[in-house]
Amino acid sequence: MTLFSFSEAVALLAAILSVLMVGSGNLRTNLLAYALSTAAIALVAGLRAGILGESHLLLIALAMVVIKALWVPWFLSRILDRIKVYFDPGTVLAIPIAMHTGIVLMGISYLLAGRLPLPVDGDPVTGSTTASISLLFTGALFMLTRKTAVSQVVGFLTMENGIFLFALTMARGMPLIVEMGVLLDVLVAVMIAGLITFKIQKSFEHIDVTRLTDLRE
Amino acid sequence: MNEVGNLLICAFWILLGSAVVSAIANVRKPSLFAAPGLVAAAFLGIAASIIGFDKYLSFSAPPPFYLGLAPVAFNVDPLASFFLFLLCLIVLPVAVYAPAYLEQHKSSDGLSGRTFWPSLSIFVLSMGGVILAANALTFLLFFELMSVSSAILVASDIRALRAARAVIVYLGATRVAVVCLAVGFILFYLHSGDWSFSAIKAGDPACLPAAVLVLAGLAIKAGLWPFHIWLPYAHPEAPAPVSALMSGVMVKVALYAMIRLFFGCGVGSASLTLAVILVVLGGVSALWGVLFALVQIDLKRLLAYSTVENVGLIALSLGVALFGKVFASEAVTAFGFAAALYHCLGHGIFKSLLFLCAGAVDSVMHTRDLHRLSGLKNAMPFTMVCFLTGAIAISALPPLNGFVGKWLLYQGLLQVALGDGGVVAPALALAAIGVLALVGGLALACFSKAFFLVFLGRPRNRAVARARECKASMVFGQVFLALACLACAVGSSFIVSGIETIGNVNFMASAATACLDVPLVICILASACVFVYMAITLAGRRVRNYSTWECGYGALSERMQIADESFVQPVASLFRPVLVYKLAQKIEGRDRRHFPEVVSVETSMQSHLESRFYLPIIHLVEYLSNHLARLQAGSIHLYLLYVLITLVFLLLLGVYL
Amino acid sequence: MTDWLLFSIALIVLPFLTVGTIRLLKARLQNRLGPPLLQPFYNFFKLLGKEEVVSNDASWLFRFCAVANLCLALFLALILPWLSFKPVFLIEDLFLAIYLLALLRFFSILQALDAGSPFGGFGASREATLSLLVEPAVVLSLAAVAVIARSTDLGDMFSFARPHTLHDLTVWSTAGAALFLASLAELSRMPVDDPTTHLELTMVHEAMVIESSGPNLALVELAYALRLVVMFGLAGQCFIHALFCVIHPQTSTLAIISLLVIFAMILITALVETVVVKLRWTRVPEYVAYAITMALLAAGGAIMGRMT
Amino acid sequence: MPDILEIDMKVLIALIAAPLALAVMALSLRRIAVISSITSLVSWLQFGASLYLVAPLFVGAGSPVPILPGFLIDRLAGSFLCLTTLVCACSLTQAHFFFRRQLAAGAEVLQRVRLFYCFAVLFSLSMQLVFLCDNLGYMWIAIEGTTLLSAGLVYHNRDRNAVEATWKYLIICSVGIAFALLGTVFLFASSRYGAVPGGTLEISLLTGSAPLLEHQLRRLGFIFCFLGYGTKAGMFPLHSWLPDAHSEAPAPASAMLSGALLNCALFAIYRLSEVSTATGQGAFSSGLVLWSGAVTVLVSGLFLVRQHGLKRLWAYSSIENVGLMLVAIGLGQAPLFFLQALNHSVAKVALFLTSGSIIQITGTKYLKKMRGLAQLSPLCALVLVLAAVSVCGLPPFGSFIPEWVILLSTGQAGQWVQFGFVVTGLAVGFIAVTYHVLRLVSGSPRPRQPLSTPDLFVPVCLLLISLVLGLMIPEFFWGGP
Repeated sequence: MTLFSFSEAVALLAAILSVLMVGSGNLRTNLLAYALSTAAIALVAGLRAGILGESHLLLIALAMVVIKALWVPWFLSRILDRIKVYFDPGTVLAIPIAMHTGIVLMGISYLLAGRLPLPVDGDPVTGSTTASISLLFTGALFMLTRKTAVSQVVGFLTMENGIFLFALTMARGMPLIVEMGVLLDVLVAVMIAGLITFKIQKSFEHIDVTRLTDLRE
Repeated sequence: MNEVGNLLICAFWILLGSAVVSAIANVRKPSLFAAPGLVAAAFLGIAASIIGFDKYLSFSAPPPFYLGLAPVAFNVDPLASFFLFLLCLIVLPVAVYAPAYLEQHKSSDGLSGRTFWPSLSIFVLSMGGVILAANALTFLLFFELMSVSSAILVASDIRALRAARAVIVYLGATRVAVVCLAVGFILFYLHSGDWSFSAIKAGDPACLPAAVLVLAGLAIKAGLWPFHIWLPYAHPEAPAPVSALMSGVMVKVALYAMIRLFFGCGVGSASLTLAVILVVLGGVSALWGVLFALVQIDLKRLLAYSTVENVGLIALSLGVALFGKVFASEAVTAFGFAAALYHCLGHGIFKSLLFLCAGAVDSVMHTRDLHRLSGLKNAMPFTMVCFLTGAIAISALPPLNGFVGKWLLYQGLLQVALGDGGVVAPALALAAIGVLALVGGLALACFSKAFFLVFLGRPRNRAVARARECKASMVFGQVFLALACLACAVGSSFIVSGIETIGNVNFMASAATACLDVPLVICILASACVFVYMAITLAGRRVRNYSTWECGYGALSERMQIADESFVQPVASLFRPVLVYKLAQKIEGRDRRHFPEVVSVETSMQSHLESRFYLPIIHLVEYLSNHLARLQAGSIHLYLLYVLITLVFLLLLGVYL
Repeated sequence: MTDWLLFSIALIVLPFLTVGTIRLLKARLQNRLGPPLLQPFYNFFKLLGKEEVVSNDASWLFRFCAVANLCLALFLALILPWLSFKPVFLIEDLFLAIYLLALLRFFSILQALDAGSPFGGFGASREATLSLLVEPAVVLSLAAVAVIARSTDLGDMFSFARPHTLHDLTVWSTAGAALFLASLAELSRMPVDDPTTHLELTMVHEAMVIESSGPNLALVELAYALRLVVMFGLAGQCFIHALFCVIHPQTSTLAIISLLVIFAMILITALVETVVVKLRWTRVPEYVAYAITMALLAAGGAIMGRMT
Repeated sequence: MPDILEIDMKVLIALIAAPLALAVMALSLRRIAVISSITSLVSWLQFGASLYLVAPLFVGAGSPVPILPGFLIDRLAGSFLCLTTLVCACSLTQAHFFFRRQLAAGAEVLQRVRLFYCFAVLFSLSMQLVFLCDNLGYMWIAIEGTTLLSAGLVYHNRDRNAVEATWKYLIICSVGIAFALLGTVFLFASSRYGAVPGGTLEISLLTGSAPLLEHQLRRLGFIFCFLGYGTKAGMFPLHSWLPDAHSEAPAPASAMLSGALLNCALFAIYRLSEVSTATGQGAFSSGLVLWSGAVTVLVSGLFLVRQHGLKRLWAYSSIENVGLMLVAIGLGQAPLFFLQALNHSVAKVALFLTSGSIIQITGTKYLKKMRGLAQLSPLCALVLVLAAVSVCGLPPFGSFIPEWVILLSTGQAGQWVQFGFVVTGLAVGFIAVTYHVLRLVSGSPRPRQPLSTPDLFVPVCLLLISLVLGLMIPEFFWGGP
């Protein structure tokens, strides 16, 4: 097994971890699964850095581990502790069904990935492409089926991971500053979202976003 | 720049200046600035239109002013001069009348007080602009300005929700009109590549959709059936001077645009369709308008519906003239054209007169409800004579100008019947003559009703005893217009020959009008009346005053007079299907046949057009809006789902297109 | 000059005579003795000499309208070709005549309403309704005549110098019928209005003039009589023209015929008023429909005539 | 004339640095009056500076001027830069009056106002950066930055509605923008297939080598970016966050959101559609933009019929205008797009600022409870009516001309269905706005006395600008259709 195929496997592992994340109603478990999946993607980035010899990828992988895999889950779990909400108050779609849907979506991702043109470098990247599309789907699924504000943030971050992985695969050589900027934006977004989650709990005494329907026509 | 241009520019600045000054100056009476400004501008306009009557000029605004695609350009030609003259002629008495009216009407405080005068100046200015506009964009600029300023004027009594409703209906109708006009002008532009009116070939068969759209837009503004619904809402709510201007001039401006676009160089093979549309819409609106006018109980609403009638007559005349153009029949064109323009002038004068009279009554009695008015004959003698003049004129009775206009139309129709247009055109023309006769009879009934309910009979309302004639300036406005009615009739052959110069048509109509010789009729009738009156009074018989005949039962109560509904009931029940006329009687009591305790009769009517045509459209929009609003249900999951669905949709499009 | 003289005599005599004749004929048909033939004439002068009572609520319009109506009726008599020997007047326009008639109605309606009497009000309401029903019939039938004459000058339209073809026969006769039927309604005769009942509330004309008295009433009655004879004469002229399409009598004969036709109409009116009952008000439109149908026939005939 | 124009870097740096300094000042100074006066003064200076910067572009040949790698300024960007600074200057000036009244009425907390100024100046900075970016990545970062910073403005009131609106705004826009990032990645990938070795995100390079871009990836990239920035612009059916956010933010912030932020997203869409057009296969993308614009106009017109909040009403009207601008972009007419944006921003800012005063006067934001404004404050009612008229595109105000030209161009392009959509949407929208405004103005007022006096200096000035724009726009502005 070459290093490259190992990185492909890790990418798929990240996708599978995120599908598993859909299978839990416990918010802290979700965060853990998310953190592991992000770490896996960071690992993919690191491996790619090794394979391609692009040192700035290593930097990105490092930043990712620190910010997205460590700080964000920590920050969110602290918020969970503060507001004392640990479980989703009931999902829109039953949890097992959501997870199975995730698996099906992964299959669809595989089909879609096959349709994309190969990258110019010629490496067979079906695995990581599948993983990234699947991560996108899973994130969207998570956002759509979960009711708490924190789950939505996690879903959004999962989608972001998918995009990152995709950029890593398809668009090798994205400028470092862009990647860093994106990371910064994500960081700020999570901070703001966390603050607002806190505020939602204070104002509404729940963080169930399906019940935020005062503003409507 | 010649003197006409200078006069017009002068008038423009005076109007703009008085608008700005009356808006900004923090004085008790903004009318002190605005009314003299309007009068001065009207004089300048009259001078310009008389001097410029036989001139063809064009000028445009200086360079920094530009409407994006076309300059702000104006054109002076005989047709425009004619309508400018009409505008200024009406503005003059209205400007004199308005200050006293507003003072008496107590609507000069709050928003209305501050906006009335600036809006009035802008309104007059924009009507002038529409008349002089030389290209589509200038036209629309002033057209919208005219609509908005008049809407603000209609909303003068903004506290009343009725006024708000009127403005909504009015602006809605105007918007649809502008949309039609805009689309039509754009289509014209795509054909000709030029925004100026002189390039528009409305008769070109390729431009037929554009021409029909423009016609529809103008018909909405003119208040032709079935687009007239805004008129009876907007006119009653506006202050009387504004109603006078709207009804007397503004609807004419739309008709003016029809003449400008469809007559000039625009006659072609497609003009026949336009002529048919005009004739049919004109005929129907004449009948419809006068029928609804007859059954109205609000004096100004009645006048508004009568405007629909008269606009119909003018459109009918235009259709006839267009027929003449299409079939190259000089006599038909001459009579039709003369009828249209003469009636524009005539109706402008007498409808303004009637609105001013109605305003005078309103300002004295504080009601326009015909149920609560009557017996003002002794309190307001001048207003009564002026209203009578207007009523005679608008019922097309000789010897006033209304008659001359209708006479020309009859002659035009007869010329169609005499001409060689197969069987259909003459038959239609004779049918139209029949309809006109019916319209004449209805108008007579309508205005005799309006006149007697306001002025004749015994007072129904105690306020009548306290009523006094309105202020001298208001009387002046009315008398001026009444005399204008008479002058217009006396000088009819002169005016008609002027109209023929405008239309560049055969001088047949003026010759015929000269033969009709209205002055002679007036002289004979007047002298005969004087003679008979002298004969009767000089005989010196005693005249004894006594109570009205009450069958010997003692004093009649003032309610024992014929009321509005009972007067029109025979006619209304004749036209029951059109008016959706219903009469609900209620007689209650233990022995209800002999000792009724409660007796009430209520009549109701409505317009099928509103209930069956316009309301469903509004309901459709509301239905769509309600259902769309469900999309915005507040759930963030739903919103996210929309994003994803859109994504999938776009991806499918991207893959398969 | 002679025709002016003759015409003046006819203008003065005929109105009174017509009303008197109708009354006399009606009385005789109903086996009554009836008033003298010249009773309307006597009445006129008697009324002129009487004191006039005017309502407290009436305005100057009340007396003005009576005067104006008489003048209008006289003017109409001058311009409408109701006698074949009527001399040419200055203005003889068709639509002017029709609308002067309308003006006359307008004034009579105002007069009826001025005092605020309930009777006057009902009369006026009915008069207005009748007039708008009758108007299309009158206008259409005369317009049809104008079409075949190719002119709206009444003198030209009713000129015997113009060639009369057989085609015009239908137009003239139907126009005449329409005018006659319309004038019965217009002038408030049976079957639309019964001028002899005792209840004014059911009437049109009598209800309208209920407030008039003395000289005022005299003027009103004279104006009415003039209108009556002029309308009958006009309808009669149409029939004479119809006749003229077939035979061509002398001018002097025509003069006598025109008088005879008026008499015939008087006779018919008297007969109708004896035989027929008054229609219910709601059924009046059905009656007027006949007049309008006749007018439409005339119009149709005129257009067909143009074709051939 | 020099071939490449020089941009005065000092002024540019000052332009960028000023907001940062202001933000620090807002957090450190104590007195709100000082903060607000300095901020409004500096914002006007910024407007002047941007005019000074951009003026050379309009004098010369007008070729784009590179500033730094990845940053570039051309005529369109320069125009939008000036517009954005103008909108921010007006809003911040009005904010001075607005918060003074709020504080006087005791409806405001000092700390929040301070934060408001901090967020507002940073927000304005990030909006200005959007127009200077030549790099899709930078542009993405700047636009996401505007989302995050303006979330602070929407959050300003901190009540339940504000929290809800902020949450929706943040999540939906972030998801949308995430798709835009994906689209950016696709575009980058598409450039690696021969167009630019190693790939590029520079828009000028992408446009220059457009025909060589990998077709399928480019199209996917366009779709994702369009979806993302369309969400940010409030295109139907992605507009769901917009009425909430615009109505819950304080009036000056609403004005900035509506008058400046929407332009940023639309500018990004315009840049992308430029790239698509340059490939020579732009029919799909321009058709897509045109259609979505037309549908947006129609639907928002219908949405306007049933409204309950004053600022929500104007928010939907903004969506309608976004639709119009999309149509202009779809027709490929940059000057027309800018003209529409300019007129809309000027009128809408006036309207939102006036609405802020109206809400202060009547003490409610619900249309149902607002009655008789004509009695409460005649001047305010008049300004509201005129501003509404101006927004609806009636002459003599400015919006009339771009709307007219948009219709004309749609007709010239032969797109009659879209033409019908736009015309119907505009007519229905106008009638609906008229209805609501008249209901607001007429009737007898609920609170007998106005709760506050309006500050209408800024709106009146903006209306005058709109008037001038309506009467004095020469044809060369868009080079003739």
